[in-house]
Amino acid sequence: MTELKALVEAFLFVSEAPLSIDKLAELAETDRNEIKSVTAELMAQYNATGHGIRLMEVAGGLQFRTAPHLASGLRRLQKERPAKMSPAALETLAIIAYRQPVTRAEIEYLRGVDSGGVMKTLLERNLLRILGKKDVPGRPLLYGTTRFFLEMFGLKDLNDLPTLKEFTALDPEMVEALPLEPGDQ
Amino acid sequence: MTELKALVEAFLFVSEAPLSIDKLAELAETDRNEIKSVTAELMAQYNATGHGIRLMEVAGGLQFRTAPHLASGLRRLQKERPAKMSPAALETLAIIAYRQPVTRAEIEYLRGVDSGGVMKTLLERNLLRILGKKDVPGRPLLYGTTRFFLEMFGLKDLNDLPTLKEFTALDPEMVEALPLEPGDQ
Amino acid sequence: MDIYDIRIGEITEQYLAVIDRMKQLDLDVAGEFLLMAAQLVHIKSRLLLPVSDEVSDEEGEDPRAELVRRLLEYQRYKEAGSLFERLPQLDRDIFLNHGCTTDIFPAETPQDVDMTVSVYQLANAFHLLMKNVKTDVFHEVVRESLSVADYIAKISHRMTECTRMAFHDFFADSFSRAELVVTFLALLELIRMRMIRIEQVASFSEIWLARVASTEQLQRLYIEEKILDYD
Repeated sequence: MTELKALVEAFLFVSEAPLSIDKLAELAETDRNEIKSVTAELMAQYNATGHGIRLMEVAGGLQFRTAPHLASGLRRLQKERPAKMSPAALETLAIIAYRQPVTRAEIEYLRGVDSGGVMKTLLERNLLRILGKKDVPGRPLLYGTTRFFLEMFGLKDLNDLPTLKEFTALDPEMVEALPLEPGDQ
Repeated sequence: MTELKALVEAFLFVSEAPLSIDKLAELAETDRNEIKSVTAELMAQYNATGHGIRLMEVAGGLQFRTAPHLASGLRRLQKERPAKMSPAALETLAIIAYRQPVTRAEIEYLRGVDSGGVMKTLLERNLLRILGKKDVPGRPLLYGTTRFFLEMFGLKDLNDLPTLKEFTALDPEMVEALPLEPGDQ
Repeated sequence: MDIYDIRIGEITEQYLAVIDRMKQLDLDVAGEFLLMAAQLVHIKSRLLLPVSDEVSDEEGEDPRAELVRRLLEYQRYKEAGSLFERLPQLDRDIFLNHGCTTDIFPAETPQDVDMTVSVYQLANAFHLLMKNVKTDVFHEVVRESLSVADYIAKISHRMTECTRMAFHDFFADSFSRAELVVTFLALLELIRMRMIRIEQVASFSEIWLARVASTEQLQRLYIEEKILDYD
C-alpha cells in the first residue's frame, strides 16, 4: 500500500498532464478503488496547511500544483510575465465556454463587434478548438473550449464553471418598468 | 517559518533547474541560515520512506526527483506520453489533407524539402493511406488521409475541414496577405 | 445606463453621433451601428403608437424584448469574463512542476498513440505554408500537373465524401489563376455529365453543389480519370 502510494505520487509528480483515476489504475496496474483510496490519502496529506504544493482535481484528473496563496512569491521565479488576457478575450472565452458549441456569428451577435481577431488569439493560445461545422447553410465552424482551458483555470470539468447569474430572474420592479412584456416569460 | 517552508517547497517544485541555498535565499528574500534549516526539514520529510519523491542534492543545488526504486514502474508513464507532432509532420499532413490525392513529389515541391521520412512516420501512425497510382510517367503513388485521421481530429468527413477562406476570415490582415482572391464574391 | 430601462432617445442620439464619425472610416462598423440604431428607432416608433392587440399580434414579439434579452445575456458573459480574470490562472497564480526529473525518461523514444494536435493547428499549418509558397513557384507546380481530368478526379473524390458542398469550398484561397480556371472547367464538365447539380437559394447567396450521381459512378470517374483525356 505504501509502495503503491509512493508510485502514484511519483506518477502525478512526473506527468505533464493531469492523470485520471482510470489512467492511474492502468499505469499502476491495479484497480480503481485502490487508486481512489491512495489518492484520497495523498490529497489529505498535501492539502493540509504547511505544504506549498497541493494535489488538485483538474480537467478530469489529478495534478500537483502550487498553493494559490504563494502566487506573489512564486512570480519572482518567472523570467517573464505571461501575456495578460484582455477583457475582450475573457468575455469571448466566457461566451464560448458557457454556450459551446457556438459559431462566430453567434458570438458576434452577443458582443455586437467583430471577434475574429480575439478568437484567433484564443485559438493560438490553445484555449479554443474547432468542434466541427454547424449543419446549416454555409456550414459555419463551431467552436468550443479545450482541455487546456480547464487546466488554465483549474476547473474539474465544464460543470465546474462558475454559475452565471440568471438573467430571467428579473427584479419585479424592473419588469414593471417595461411597458411591454417580453413574449417569452 | 511554516510559510517559508511552503514557499521554498513551491520554488523547488516549479524551478526547472536545481536551486542553490543562495538562490533560494534571494528568491525568498531571507538569509541563508533560515533556508538551510527549512531545506533540511523538507529533506527529512520527503526522504522518509513512503514518499515517491525525494529532495536531493545535485550539482548546483537542490531538486525534487522521483525515488530511484520506482524507475521500472515509472517507465510505463513514458510510453503513455502523448507524442507531440513535429512541425514537419503537421505541415505534411496538412498538405495531404487539403490536397488529396497528392503525390510525394507534389508535397516535396510545396515544402521544398525531402518528405519521405515524415510520410513514412505518418503512414505508420495510420494517418495516411495510399489511394492508387497517378497516371503520369513513373506512375507515382497517390496519398490521402485515413478514417483514423478523421477520428483523431474529430471530423465527420473531409468536408468538415475548415476551408482556408473560413480560416482566414478570423483575421482580416491574413486575407490581405494572400496573393490571389478566389472567386467568392 | 440601466439596461432594463432603455432611454431610447438618448441611445439613438449617441448611436447616430457614432455613425456620423464611423461611416467615413469603416463601412462595416458603421453598418453594425446602423442596424442597432434602426432597431432602436423601431422600438421608439412602437412606443409612440397606441398599443392595439391586433398590431402586436401581427408584429409578434416586442423588438425591445429581443434587445433586452441580448444585452442582459451579454452582460452575464461580461461578468463571467471578469470572474475568469479572478480565478487563479496557470502560470500567473498557480504553477506546475518543471523541475522534478527522473533519470530514466530520455532512454526510450516515445511510441505513437494520441498526438496532441488540433484541427486549428492543422489548418494553420496549411495556411502558413500556402502563404509562404512563392507565387512563381506555385505556377510552376501547377503547370506541370494541371489538367481538367485531374481536377474532375479530385472533385469526384471529394464529392464521394459528402452529398453537398459549397461552391467556394472547391477554390482554395491559395489557388493560382490557372488552378481556379481548371477547377471551374472541371465543375462545369461534371455538371454537364449530370454527376453534380448546382443549387442556390437566392441571388448572390451561397452556391451549392449537390451530388446527383451515385458514389460508385463518381469513384469510377476518379479511378478511370485517364479515360476522359482532356489534356
